[in-house]
Amino acid sequence: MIKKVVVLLSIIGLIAIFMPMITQFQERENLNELATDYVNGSIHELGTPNVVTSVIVTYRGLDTLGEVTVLFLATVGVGFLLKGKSEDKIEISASELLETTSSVLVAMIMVLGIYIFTHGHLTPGGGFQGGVVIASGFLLMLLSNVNAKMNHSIMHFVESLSGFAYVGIGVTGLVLTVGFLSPKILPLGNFGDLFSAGAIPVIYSLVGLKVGSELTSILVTMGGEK
Amino acid sequence: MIPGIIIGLGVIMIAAAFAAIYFKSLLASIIAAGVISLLASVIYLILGSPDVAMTEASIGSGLTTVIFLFALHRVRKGKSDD
Amino acid sequence: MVSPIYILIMSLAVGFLLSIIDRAGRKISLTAFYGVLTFNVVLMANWLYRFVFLHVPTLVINTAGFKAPISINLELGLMEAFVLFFANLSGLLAAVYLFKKFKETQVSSLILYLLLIMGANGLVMTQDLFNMFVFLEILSISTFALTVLKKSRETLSAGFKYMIAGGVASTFFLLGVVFVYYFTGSLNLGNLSAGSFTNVGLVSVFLLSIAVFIELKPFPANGWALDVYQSVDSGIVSIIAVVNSAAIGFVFYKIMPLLPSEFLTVFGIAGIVTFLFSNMMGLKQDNAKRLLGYSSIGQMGLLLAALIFTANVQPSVRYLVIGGLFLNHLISKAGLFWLAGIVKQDKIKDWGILRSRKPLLVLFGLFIFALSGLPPFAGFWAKWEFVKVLVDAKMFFVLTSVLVGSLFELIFLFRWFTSVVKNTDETNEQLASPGKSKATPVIVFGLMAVISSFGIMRFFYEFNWIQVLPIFAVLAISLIDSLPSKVKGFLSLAAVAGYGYYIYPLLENNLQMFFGVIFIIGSAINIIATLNRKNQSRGFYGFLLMMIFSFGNLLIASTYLEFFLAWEFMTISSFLLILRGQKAQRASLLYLIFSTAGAYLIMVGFSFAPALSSSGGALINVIELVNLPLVSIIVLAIGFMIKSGSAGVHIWLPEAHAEAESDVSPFISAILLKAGVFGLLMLGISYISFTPSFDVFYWIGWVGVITALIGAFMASFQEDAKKLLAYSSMSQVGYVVAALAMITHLGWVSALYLAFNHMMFKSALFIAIAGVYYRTRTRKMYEMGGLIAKMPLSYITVLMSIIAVSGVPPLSGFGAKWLIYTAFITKGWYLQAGVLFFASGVSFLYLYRLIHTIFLGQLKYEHQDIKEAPVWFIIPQYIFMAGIMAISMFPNLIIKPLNVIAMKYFDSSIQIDGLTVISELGHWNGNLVMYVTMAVFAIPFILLLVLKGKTQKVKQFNIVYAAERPESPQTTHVAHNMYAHFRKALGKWTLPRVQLFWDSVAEWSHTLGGFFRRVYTGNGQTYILHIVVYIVVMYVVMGVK
Amino acid sequence: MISTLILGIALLIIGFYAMLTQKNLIKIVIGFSIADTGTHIIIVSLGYLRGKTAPIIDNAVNAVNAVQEVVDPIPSALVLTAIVIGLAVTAVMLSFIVEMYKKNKSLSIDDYQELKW
Amino acid sequence: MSIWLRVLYAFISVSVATVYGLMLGGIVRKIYARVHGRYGPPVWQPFLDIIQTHSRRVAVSHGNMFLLGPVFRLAGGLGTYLFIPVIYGSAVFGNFSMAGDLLLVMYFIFFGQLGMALGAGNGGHPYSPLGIARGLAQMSTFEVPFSLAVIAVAIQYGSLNITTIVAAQQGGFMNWTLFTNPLAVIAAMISLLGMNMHSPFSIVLAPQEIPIGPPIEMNSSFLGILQTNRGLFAAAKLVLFMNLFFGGATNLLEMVAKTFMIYMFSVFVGAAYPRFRPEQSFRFFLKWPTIIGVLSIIFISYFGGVL
Repeated sequence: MIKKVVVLLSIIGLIAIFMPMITQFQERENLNELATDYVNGSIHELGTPNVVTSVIVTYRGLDTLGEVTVLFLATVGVGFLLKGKSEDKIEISASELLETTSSVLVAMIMVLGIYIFTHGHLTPGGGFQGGVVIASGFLLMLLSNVNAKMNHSIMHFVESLSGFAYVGIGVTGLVLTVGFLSPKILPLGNFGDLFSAGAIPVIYSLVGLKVGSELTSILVTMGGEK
Repeated sequence: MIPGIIIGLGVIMIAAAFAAIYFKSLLASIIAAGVISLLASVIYLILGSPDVAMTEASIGSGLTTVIFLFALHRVRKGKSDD
Repeated sequence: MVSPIYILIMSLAVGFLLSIIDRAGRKISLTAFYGVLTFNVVLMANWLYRFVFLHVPTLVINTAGFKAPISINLELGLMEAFVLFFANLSGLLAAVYLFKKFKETQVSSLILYLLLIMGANGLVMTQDLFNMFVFLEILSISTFALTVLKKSRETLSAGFKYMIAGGVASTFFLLGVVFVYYFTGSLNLGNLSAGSFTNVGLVSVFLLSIAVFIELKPFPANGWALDVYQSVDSGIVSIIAVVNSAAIGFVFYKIMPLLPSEFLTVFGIAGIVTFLFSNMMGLKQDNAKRLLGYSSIGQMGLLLAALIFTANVQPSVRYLVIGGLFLNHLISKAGLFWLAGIVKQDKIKDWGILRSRKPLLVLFGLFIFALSGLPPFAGFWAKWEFVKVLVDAKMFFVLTSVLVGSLFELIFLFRWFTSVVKNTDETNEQLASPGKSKATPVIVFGLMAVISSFGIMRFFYEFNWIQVLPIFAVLAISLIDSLPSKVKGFLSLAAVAGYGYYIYPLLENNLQMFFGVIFIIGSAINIIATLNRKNQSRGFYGFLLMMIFSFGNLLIASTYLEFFLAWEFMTISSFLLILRGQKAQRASLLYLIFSTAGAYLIMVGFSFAPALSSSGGALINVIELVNLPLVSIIVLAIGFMIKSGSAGVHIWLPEAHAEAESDVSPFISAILLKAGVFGLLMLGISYISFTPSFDVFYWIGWVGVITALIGAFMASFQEDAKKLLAYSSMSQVGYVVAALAMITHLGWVSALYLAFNHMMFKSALFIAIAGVYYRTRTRKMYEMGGLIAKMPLSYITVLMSIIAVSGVPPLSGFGAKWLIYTAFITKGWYLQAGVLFFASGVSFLYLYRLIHTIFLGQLKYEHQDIKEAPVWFIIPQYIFMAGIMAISMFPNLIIKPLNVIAMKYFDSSIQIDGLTVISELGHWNGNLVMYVTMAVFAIPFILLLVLKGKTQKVKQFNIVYAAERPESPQTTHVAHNMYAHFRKALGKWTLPRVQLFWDSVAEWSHTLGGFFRRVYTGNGQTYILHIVVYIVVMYVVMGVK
Repeated sequence: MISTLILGIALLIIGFYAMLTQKNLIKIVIGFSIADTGTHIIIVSLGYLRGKTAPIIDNAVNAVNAVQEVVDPIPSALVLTAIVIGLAVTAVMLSFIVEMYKKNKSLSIDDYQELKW
Repeated sequence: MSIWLRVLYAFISVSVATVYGLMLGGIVRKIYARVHGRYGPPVWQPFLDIIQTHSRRVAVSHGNMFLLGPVFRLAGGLGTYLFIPVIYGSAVFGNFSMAGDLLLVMYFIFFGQLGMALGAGNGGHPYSPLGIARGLAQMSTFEVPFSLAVIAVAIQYGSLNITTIVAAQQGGFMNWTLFTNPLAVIAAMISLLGMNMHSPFSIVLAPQEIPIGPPIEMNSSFLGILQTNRGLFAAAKLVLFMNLFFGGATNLLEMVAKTFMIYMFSVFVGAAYPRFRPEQSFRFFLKWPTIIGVLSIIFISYFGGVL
């Protein structure tokens, strides 16, 4: 009983904490200085139409590297915790039809995923979204029980190497003294082209691969695949 | 127009949130939580953040739900072992 | 120079690849893993070197080819490098510690570990708030996963609680970060300041800071952390306690400039509250790792408070306080957690097994000492400076909490230490060899503790080598500890002589010279008694020399800090000496607790002193304190009176004297107590030129006389010979304190006279009793009796000493009485004099009891074949006897110099006319008294010899006993409860009220600790509730609008 | 936008409410996840500028006066990261639960209080 | 004054005091006997006793300390006496008072008691330490009012020098401490009862419980010396009291008269009251006499002694 009252009070307290934010909320009318710099910089300096992408990949590239690392850690952590001892798989009996269609579907999904992350600098979406799409392809594969074994090892390599390559690109920036994770190691190209915006598409692709493989790993581990 | 949509979505989301809390079935709770995320992505779209919307839709409502379901499955599996 | 960003790069690159590398064999992956960790350490060491010695400017690393705030930037300055060097070092060593585990488990653990360390590095260096969030998550997730390195029900549930708490905290952190962005348009710390936030904007910094604060485990929202500390593998826990805490603590340090000062004050107080309460709750804890958990949490609270409250002091002091506390916590906590993993015993009481591995025991002691903030370890210096800062800022609540909390911590740590050293449960279990990988990190950190202490002394203070001589004495003796104890004894004697020769010219003031005689010569003579030791007595002489040198260093201290350092060394060494006694666990602990409390008071008192620079401030004219404010005098007086065993704070005294080894007790009674007297005299000197609104010394005088009376009474009711002597010492020092409290010429002459006298007769008595104990193996007086026939030489010593104690002419004791009463009456302290008369009457009771029950009455059967005490005991006794005889015959030998000493401060109140001392009230010619006494003694003696005719010496039981032969010596020897009638007469006045008072204080704090720790229900949900409630309460307290 | 801000805060608090009241471990994590979603909505709401569109230069947004036409890209970027991190944390929490269940066969948080005081 | 002359004077002084003291003892026994309705021994009985004890052929000894006990005792008596100036202005009875003041005398009293206690302890008889324990405890309590009285006297006369104190009381009995500071005298006189160990404070010797207590094992010459001391010591104490409180004496007669009166006081009190139990005795001294002593100090220091 007392606990309930305390819970209630603490919830009221939380509401009180956020209340001033609501009552005194002023919707902003204009971009602040930093955002303005980003929008301008993205267009003029980095040649990246999708400003969010340039922020993610370039301006806040370290965050993204960290984010990929967090996901990687989750993968490793989940694997470490579950140790894959559990032998049971999710038992969904796959019909032949499902198997066949799913293989085709998986291939299509993969292509979609790759499209999303390679076009991250041009259109909405990017490495993360693309990666998830790829992972969902693998999820489908997992559920329909197609070629699961073969993929696992490849996943591992893709995961490790894409991460390594990501770091490698960052270091290249350092070596070329344009700065860690700078996209300027590659030429800018034409604004709006697929191969433009410096190394942004490359980085985002690597992020896509990395995220895709990481998420797949998580799914595989959680799903009970050995 | 837009505020109307948002309020509508908001009401559904909050309802889903309570549903997620109070549903007896964990499966239903997980689905309800997934619905929240899905609707959130619509809100992001309205708020001019298609990138976020895509991410939320795929990760928040998609993958997260799947992982929840996997975990639930594992737990259920363990339960039937006893 | 390699940029520190390579730490991130290397860790990530290797981390990502490690699972592939591992396929080529664990050896290779381990090599890469340790390679990176070592790389981190080396890199940071290099940067630290550059910052400290080359004074390079703070390094700013921009990323993505843009300058901040456009892009995320990292910074590496002195502070960062310092924290990161030690964090990485701990990381490396903990990894070495976990070597066996890492060899066996999945490669995942290596990856998690590596990225954990990387996360900590990133967290410390990054200047971007959101980036901080990312690194925080990296750190957290890897830690969460690693908590189950040892998978069990406990670790899983603890880990889950940890995750939920961490999740809640990071949610708030994220919100805070975004709100900050919303209000300021920036995420870069370089662009933000406390001024950026007003009104509703304060919510943003509130959320940000409270989230970090929650991660730092404030009381009471920290139950999850304790569970983690208790259950998780020692290697990982050491990382959580050290690396995680350091990194997150540093985040707090970085966001501090964003916070308004009201927030900071509240956080500071919350930190202090955490420190106080976790240590209080630690009192009741018996699980070793959980205890360390309480201590860790407390230390972090203290560190936070220090961060906040030192914000406005000069950088060098701030660095010392924060750096010292940090380093101390890091080294000793990691070391202790590692030891916990080696010992593998949950319960503290089972740690006695550590005794089977002496080197580990030594390391254990080292860490315990360091953690308790004892010198020379880093925590000591930090605490010293911190107290000064708090006093300057007049933050007395904080100050009190810091000191009380520290005392609690010291209590539970040393209860642990003493139980490990002294635990009497005979377990023949041997502690399994920890193996190289587990032992190395502990040893390295043990060395670090020592090196860091010397580092601090070297960089922040200018000490003469003599000030650290006490430590070197221990080290030197430990090198030759395998020699027979006699050799070491003679070497020690030589060392003391050499030391005396060295400091002799430094004792410019007569008062110093006088105490020099007591401290050094007195000690030297007492060392002779220790030559009787047969066994090797490992460690004994080291600590003995440490103590003696500290006595001397007290005298030659030229700054407050030097004095205090010597004081603390004295406390430590005497504690360790007392601890050597067979059943001395409780006694030594009690001694240490009281001494430390006293030391804290002294520290506070010194902090009040004006013109105290960070290097310790000067004691002008070597021993004179100048211009102390009243509060400082009061506090210092209490501190010194604890050491001199004044009534009310004396309860350590009887036990410590009694339980110490019998050749150690003379040092404690005869010399150690005088250190307190010396301190009080120093105070007295500063008091002369001071006219306070409140006459402190008047009350000290009362305490002194009450002490004299209580001591005498308590002594009369003891059955234990050494306890009796202990209370007697208390009583006698009470006289001294009362006399010097008069602040008059005669008062001081008498105080010093008695102090000197007491040194001689109490040494002799303790050594004599040591001899008796050596032969009879008992301290219970009723188990002895009639020993006069067997040990006549000891008897003579005791006889002469008790005459000297009681003040019966013609021996020197009368001089003391004569001087004291004259002084009291001249001063006008009549009632005090009355009490002293009473005390002096009562002292006959215990003196007679001592000599009668041991030497007179009936000899016990089991003592029929006993021999005289060994010659090593007899020699010092007779040296002291010779001294007593000399000043009895020629009191002017001592009164003249004392007169001169006191004349430095007062006009002389006595005239010395030939051999007669003339006071305002009367006169005394000790020489003539002696001759008259000799004559009146000799005449009847000769008369008796002439008149008595034939003497028949009869056998033991041939007495006029109703014509019966007594059954046994026991029934005929009046000894047990000898003054029962007196006790009955005094009724409830004899209740040990002081003891009862302190017992109940102890009980209250335990009960309180037990009460508060009930908040830790073990339920993860309750812990979330704690966090939420804590946040809400802090919100209300801070008054965010 | 204020309505979404309120919605976000509401979800955040409902999430906390769930964490504080639900005994089932999975529901606690669901609560955490709801709170997370709420947080994300809050962040995006704060980055929204009235009547402006996504910060992507295409047919709808002109490169020349983009600054006047787009919403703040930074909160979007932050949320993106936060969502991924949220997933990671959720995954680890759930695997903890799976293991805890394996050891103790219970999903009630009340059954995990062996460590206390 | 040459040292030998001084020794000679001291010898005379001691002899007189010893004889006087012993006779006092005899008189007291006589008085007691008369009060009890007996004839009683002759007043010179103590002298006979001493001769009798010394003429025992064999002295039974329990050890060296046993042997020295009586010596200490007598030395204590002698010393105490010798440090008191007995007759004001007299060279013969001036003794060795230049060696020290009142404090010396007060502490020298213990010399003999301590030695005696040790000797008795060496005897090995349980009653000795029992008696001594009682005696010491009682001594510690009656010293309280006595020392308070001494302090009051010291305050009053600004001196602890006995000669000075006596000098200040010269010129008429109204100058005696008895009248200038009566509270102190009351306190001191009550302690005298304890000091003399007469009933009701005779717990130390208490014949019924611990037959004569400390000296129980003493025999022959040992006892003789003790008896000698008993006379001398009694005289010394009385002289001290006379000096402090009753104006001292300028001649032998005055001394005898005054000390006799003081002695009679304790004798009569002793004859009138039954013996206390030890704890009663201790409590008694710590109550009223102590309070009176404190009051005397307060009066003397705040009101200059005028009641």
